[in-house]
Amino acid sequence: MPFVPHTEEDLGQMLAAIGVESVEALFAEIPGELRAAPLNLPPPLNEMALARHLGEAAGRDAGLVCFIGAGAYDHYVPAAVWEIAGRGEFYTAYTPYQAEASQGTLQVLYEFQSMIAHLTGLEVANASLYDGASALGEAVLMAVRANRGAKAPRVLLADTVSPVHRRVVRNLVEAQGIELVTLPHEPREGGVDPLLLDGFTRGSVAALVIAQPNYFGVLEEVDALVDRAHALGALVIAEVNPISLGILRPPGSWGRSGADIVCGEGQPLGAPLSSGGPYFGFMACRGEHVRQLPGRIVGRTTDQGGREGFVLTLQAREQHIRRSRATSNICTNQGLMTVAASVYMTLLGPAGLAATARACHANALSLVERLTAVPGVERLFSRPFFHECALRSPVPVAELLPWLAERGIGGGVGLVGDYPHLGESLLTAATERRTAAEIDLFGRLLAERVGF
Amino acid sequence: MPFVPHTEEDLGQMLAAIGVESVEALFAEIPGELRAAPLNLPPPLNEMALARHLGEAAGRDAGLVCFIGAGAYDHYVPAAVWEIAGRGEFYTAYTPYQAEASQGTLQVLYEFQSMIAHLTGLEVANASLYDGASALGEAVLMAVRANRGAKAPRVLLADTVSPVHRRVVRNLVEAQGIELVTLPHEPREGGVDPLLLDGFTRGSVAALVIAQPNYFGVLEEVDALVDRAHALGALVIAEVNPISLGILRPPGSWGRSGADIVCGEGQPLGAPLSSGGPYFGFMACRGEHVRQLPGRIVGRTTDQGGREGFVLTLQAREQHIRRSRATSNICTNQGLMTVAASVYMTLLGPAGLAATARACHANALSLVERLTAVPGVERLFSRPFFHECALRSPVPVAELLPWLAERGIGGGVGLVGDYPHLGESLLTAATERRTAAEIDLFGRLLAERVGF
Amino acid sequence: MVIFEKSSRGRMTGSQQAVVESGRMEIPGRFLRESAPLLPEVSELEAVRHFTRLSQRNFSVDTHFYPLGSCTMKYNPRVCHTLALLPGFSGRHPRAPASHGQGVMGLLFGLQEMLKEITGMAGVSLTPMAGAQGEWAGIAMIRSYHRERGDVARDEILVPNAAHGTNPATAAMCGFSVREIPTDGAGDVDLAALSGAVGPRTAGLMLTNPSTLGVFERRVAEIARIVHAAGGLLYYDGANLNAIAGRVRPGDMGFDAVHVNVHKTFATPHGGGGPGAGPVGVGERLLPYLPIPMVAREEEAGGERFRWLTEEERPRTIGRLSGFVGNVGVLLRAYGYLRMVGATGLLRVADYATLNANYLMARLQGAGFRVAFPERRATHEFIVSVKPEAEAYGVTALHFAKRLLDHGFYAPTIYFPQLVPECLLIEPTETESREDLDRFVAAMVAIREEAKSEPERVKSAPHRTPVGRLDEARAARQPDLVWKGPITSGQGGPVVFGQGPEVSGQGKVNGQPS
Amino acid sequence: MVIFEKSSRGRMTGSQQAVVESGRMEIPGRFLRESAPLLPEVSELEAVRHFTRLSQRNFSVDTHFYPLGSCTMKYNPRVCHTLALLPGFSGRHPRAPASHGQGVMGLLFGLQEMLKEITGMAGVSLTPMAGAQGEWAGIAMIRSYHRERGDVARDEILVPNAAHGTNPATAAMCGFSVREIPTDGAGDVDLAALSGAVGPRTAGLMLTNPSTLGVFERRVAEIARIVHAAGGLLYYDGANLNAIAGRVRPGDMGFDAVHVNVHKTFATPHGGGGPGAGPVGVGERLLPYLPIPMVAREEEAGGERFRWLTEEERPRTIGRLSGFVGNVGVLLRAYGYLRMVGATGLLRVADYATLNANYLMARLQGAGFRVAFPERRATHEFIVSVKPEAEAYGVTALHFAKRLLDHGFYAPTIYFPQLVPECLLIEPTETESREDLDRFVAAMVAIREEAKSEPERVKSAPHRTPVGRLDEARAARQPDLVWKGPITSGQGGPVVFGQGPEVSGQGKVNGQPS
Ligand SMILES: Cc1ncc(COP(=O)(O)O)c(C=O)c1O
Ligand SMILES: Cc1ncc(COP(=O)(O)O)c(C=O)c1O
Repeated sequence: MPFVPHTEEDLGQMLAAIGVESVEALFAEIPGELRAAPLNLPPPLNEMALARHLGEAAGRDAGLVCFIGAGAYDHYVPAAVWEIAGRGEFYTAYTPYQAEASQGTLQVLYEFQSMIAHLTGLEVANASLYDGASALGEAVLMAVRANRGAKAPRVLLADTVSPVHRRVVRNLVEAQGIELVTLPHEPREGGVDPLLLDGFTRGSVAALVIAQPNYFGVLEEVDALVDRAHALGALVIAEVNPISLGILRPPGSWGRSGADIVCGEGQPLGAPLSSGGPYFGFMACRGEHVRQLPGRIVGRTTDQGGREGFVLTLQAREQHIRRSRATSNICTNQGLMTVAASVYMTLLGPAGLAATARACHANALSLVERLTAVPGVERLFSRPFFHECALRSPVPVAELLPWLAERGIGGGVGLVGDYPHLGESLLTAATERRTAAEIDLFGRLLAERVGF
Repeated sequence: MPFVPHTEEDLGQMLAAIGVESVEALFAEIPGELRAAPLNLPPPLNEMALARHLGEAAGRDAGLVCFIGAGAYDHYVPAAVWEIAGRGEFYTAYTPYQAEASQGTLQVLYEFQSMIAHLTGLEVANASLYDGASALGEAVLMAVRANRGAKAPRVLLADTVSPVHRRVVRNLVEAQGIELVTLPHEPREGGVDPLLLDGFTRGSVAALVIAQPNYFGVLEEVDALVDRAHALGALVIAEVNPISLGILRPPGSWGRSGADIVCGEGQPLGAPLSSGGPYFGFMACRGEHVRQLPGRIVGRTTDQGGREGFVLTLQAREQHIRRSRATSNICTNQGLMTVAASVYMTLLGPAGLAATARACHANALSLVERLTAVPGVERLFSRPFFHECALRSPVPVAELLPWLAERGIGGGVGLVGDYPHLGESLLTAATERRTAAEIDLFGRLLAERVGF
Repeated sequence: MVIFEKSSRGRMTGSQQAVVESGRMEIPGRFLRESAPLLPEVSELEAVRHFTRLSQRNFSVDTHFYPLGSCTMKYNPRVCHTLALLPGFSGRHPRAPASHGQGVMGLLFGLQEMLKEITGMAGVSLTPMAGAQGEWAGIAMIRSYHRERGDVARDEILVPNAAHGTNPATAAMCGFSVREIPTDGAGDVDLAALSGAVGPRTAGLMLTNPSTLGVFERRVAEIARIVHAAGGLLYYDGANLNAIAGRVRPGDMGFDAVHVNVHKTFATPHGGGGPGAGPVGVGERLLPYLPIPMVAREEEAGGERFRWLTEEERPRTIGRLSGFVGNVGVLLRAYGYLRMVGATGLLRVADYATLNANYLMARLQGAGFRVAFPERRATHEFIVSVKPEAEAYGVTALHFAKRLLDHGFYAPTIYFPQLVPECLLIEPTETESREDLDRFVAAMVAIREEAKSEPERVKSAPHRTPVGRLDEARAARQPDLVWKGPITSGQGGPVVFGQGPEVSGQGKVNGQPS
Repeated sequence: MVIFEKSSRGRMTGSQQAVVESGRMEIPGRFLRESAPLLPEVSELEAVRHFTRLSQRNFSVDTHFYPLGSCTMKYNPRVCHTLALLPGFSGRHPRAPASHGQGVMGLLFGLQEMLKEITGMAGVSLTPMAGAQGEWAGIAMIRSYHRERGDVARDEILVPNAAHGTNPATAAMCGFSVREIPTDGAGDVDLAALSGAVGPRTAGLMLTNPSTLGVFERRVAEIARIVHAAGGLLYYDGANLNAIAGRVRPGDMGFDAVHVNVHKTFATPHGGGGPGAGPVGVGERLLPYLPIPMVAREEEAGGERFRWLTEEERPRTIGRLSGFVGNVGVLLRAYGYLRMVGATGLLRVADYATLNANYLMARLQGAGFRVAFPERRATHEFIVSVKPEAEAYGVTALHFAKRLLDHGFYAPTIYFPQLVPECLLIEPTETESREDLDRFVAAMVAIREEAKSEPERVKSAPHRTPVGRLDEARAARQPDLVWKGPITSGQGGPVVFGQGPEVSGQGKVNGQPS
């Protein structure tokens, strides 16, 4: 039997020490009628057979050149990232409850918080949430808690925020009586018109949620949105793509006073795509709101000898102390992914992050240029975009995408399901990994399919 | 520029500290006429581009089911082996000259030596040589040094030892005036007839070299060979496959007094096939010969406080001390591969090694049964074999092998080049990784090719 | 020294700089940042060295015995890590078409089926990203269930007072109020109190069994009857499933919903605090409400075909909990583990986890320690109370915990559950050897000896860790959560790292020598 | 505690047990072993934990500054490791057909070409498995050359007395006798002595340039003329190529054969003592003798095709040195490194390696240390002699080296080259930052201070390593090379591991804090 070290001799000696005849006797307290019949599981495999089995499965899924985005992006992950994050000392440690025996994890988390804060331009950050979507849900809950001036728990949600994220938010916050109001985008521009906010009265809105770049890849007029939201007494929650912050203005400096809470999907920072996870959510906020932050927070302190050290702190917010009055029920978060993200951000540095962001943008421009050269393919929106773009498709996207996949191209996602008024349209993205040859192949295939 | 940390400011400050104007000035002692023109190397790639480039190359070589042996075998390597051996602390350390700062490497090497000694049944072992072939060369040199009773530096080499190994031995020892005499195999049995040794007079032979299993996969009559060689006053050098020692009798107990020097190719113990390297050679010997052993040796000792610790020892044999009178010129050996091998042997343990050996043997039996079911295909030799077998081929092997490769089967190697008298024949092997389905596919393809 | 202090303006890892081939840029200046973010600027060597050395400042399962109660710190098979990172898995975009997802979906389907069998439930969704999100999904389903039946008055969730903090926190996040149920002297739920508490406001009960007190709740069937009779449903917190997997199934105990922590029972790593995964299973009644996505299998001409179930197909689902599918990479690791152990292996997991706990309890008891429930069998964990030692020598559970670090052991969970004073909740897991358990006993005895002879040494522990006892109060009072510059106090020298067990005055300490 | 002491009869890692499906066995009993070999019997967790903890007992480039002269302990890019282990590379059998080797052969061909360009040679063979085997190949080629010309009296190889031990050892293994050439006071080869030594017995000269004295042999062209005039050939030991790669080529200096240590100059790892690789390059005269296999490229209809050159095609080759091809996996790492740095990058390697060495030398000199050749420029390494300190305080090079370990630095090479008394050969490499060099200077100064005030503390160093000074004499006198049972001395407690720099009495030590 794998993984159990006991020899027959161990077993005998241990049973004797306990004073029972058999292992069975240790389960004597379990009522007999609860005992299960032998489980019907597939026969066990040794490691070699498992490797073959999973290797075959992985082989079936390989081979797409990825132009798909919609919230997860195919970035290059430097080899050192997972060589380090996969080290047993990080990989097999628990949440760092015993600080003195967990300085490695704790210091990385502190450094992670610092990087996230610096990247977003906010004052404090937590040590991760599950993923970008659930982080947005937590941000909405937090904003409602934090905004004591608001008369109602009403939150405005731009419809340019990822449709899936909006659904997750709704699922997570609905039970707490929060009202979510959707703000539509301006149909030609693909962003939310800041003037829409003038329709609300001061104090009637707890928070506004916007995304930059938004789901369409488009850049929103964040300055005006922030200023108008603040004028209403609303807090601003910004959902951002961390790679874009290599070149885009950080939410902390949007408008006159900046966004109040920033969150996002951390996947682009070193997490493999992995069919959707594990990724991580990050969250930063103004210092004044720190006691409303959900999740773990690490602080720097000193030991008895005055040496620098790190501890979990402000735990009074958390479920294991505050129980039903905690800021969130989150316990296990996505620790290891933040180790990877910290190594990733360190390896890239500010110049590398900017170069990656610029390469994504440049490749996306080439991609859009190439695809819109195909007759009938055109941009849906006029606003500038970062590394993803919504295009009108002359053929049904639900047929186009499998067709492209058969030819090795992951073309993107369709928009019509979530935005019926947009008709047949394709959301497609390019990262720094995409080459001119790949972009050209995509273009040629699209032309072939469209009939040119 | 990758990997150089200096900023412009560092550069300026450092030049100032040295008191020169430019880096160029640091090279002032190099005569101008020796300066090279700018090198013509391919343009640099960043890590992402390198990964793509090498990924494509690796992809071109993948996809053969491996029935090839001939000295390197396709064993399963448990995931933990390279997860551990690849840890930076092992991977990026130097030869452990500063013992106190290298206890990790040193202790593993001591454990490795112990495992090799226990596996071979000899008393001492070194910490690795380059590979199996060069280890055999070193063994021959060592035997000649160690056998002071022999009247001439004559060494008998069974022709069932790998032809490549024999060539390497010849290349390595020829300059030292050693005479190599080849002993032919018995044509129907595929092994060396011990009676052949009766043709030599006592004292006329310094050493006998035999392999178990031999190049044909066949088991030699090692007991009789050892006893007769010892009767001649010759030392016995045994080249062995370490996996086979999971079930085969160890050289230390061959005949009445056992082999004197044992060496072999360590690849099967956790080294990936990797087109031929890095592998490692192992070597063990009787305790009396330890001062003739080439290569690094680690010993256990104590520190000032009586704590156990490990050091490089008996260094007076080595080039950095003894210079031109050293037992070998070897310096850098194959350290990391022995870390992998130690983890491999530890994970398998005696039971696992035996199971692997038995599975190889059983699969080889199935393979031979399946292939010899094809008309015209038959075993060349009658002696029992371990996991590799020589078969007569009804079609030219030089055409058969590429044909099989096109269909995803690496069928083995031909023998005719090295043993012309054997005619069209195929040396084919099976490890524990081969499945019934793969063996059957090989059989079906062979039948198809042969015309059934 | 944090990475920012090793940073130097303009230093960088050149091999990681993307090349902007076309050089095109069409983002108007007003969207662009004016100054670079304050990220570290170091060389690749400095980065690798910094984080490698940080890793050495951790205790972990791969380096230390880690008997952290309620956390199941067992061995995490390395092969599951390497396989989950195979390019075919790690490179697959979550929204890649089904044609390029049959491999991973087939495995996830297999995991759903295995978890159904193990939990005795009618359906499983893998999407929750940790135990607490699994709880959330379970309680949300219970909420939907009552709602759809028009049973809107049910606004209370019952939780035993020994429960983990996530239980009440989850109930509250789902909009329920929480009512605590006391525990009786033997560690079981107080049935009388439970009977008194249930009623028309009862939406459900959350229960961990074996409980966090390290005992099996013997009258769980009775509890289920009481709650069900009152119209409530039962939620099973699967954090302790390791003790009984294969022997007892939550479904057979009467639970309507359950989560499992794959990062406990199914040997996926904790990663210093995640990622984990908390698949949920439900009985027939809650089946329509399971969160999506889930994998469906269809028979096809050429064989089988897998696909994601969508919201449209499952209109009564509580919906999505994450941006995509959940922690797929973690689930693949759990799949791998389950395939390696199989049904008989799983039984042995529970057997030996229980054996180890009972052995360790017996040995500690034999050595004179007070265990919380001496008349009960330990499950896979048990509680020692050092109240006697605290009273006699002033050496508390915290002090024992910190001093254990000096002996090369991670500390057990302390002060949880809160019902037992000065408690250590000890869970050895099945992957530890008898020798290590014996060493742990020796360390506990040695610490108690020291508590008598040299209590200050114990109280000021740890002494052999990279840093000494940290000032948590200062951390909370003057939060320093983000690096802004060098720490002010100049007294501290460079940090000593990665020390092992100490050689104590009298002789040997049986720590974890290599 | 060695792994055997953690072993227990019958314990095993079940997931690694092969399944013998057919159960067939046809080996007669007399060939089978009677008892199982004494290998460790531990669980997978114990194995992982044991070796993980052992790893933490090492200093390494990834954890420490490692200024080991003559060894070029630079950063080893992690990506080269992960790429060399790609299944397509790692799974390829060396005797797989050429159809399944175009990928790797193409890369090896590319490496051959790059090394030709870097060394200025006419041909390169990649097959030698380390520097010493490269030397062997070079000297064997020189031997074949003279032999084929009938020049059989040439039985002497000249070697400067500062040479690395492998040089004379190699010459002897090739059947030559070795004649040492003295070094002059400035660190250059004594030309008069050389002129006196060359003659009809001279087969060749082996030279390292920059030499192991840390200086560039300025009159190398003159040396080449002298040796060539006498009918000898010149061998270049490329261990120090890092200092001049891209600036000066051995071929242009007049060498006929050269090896490079890819595990030095081209950033492949040392692995605790290998595997490395020592490709050899030669000028036109020695071209026919290069060891095989080598990769050839052929133009084909559809593009290019690669194949191994065989003995038949190269009848004058010195033949094969290994069972297959040499250390291909190491060569792939070197290829990767070279492709990342390119020509300009390689120039910068030499530039900054030299800058770092000269800076460190200047700073140490400024701090009052004696350098061996103060009037010369350092190359990528330089020598400090602590003879003054040894005379004044009895603190030797060995003591400095051991005490540096306490400060978190691996020690420089000591007592080599043997010409300089109490020497430390210091090679910082280009991948270390100025800050680390400064810290090293501070440590050296601190040790000298301590040598004055507390010499015993320095002489008994190290104090902060996993073990204290080890008894090497005992190890050699009573060799214990193979585990047979527990070590006898019972005094030692468990070993303390992985400690970092010490906080010294007066205040800070600038070690390598994380
Ligand atoms: C009893 C119990 N319930 C629930 C949880 C929460 O699980 P998770 O941390 O995966 O969210 C834990 C985790 O420690 C636990 O021990
Ligand atoms: C100057 C010099 N020559 C030769 C060698 C031998 O190289 P290798 O260890 O790769 O065999 C070394 C290695 O230390 C060296 O420093």
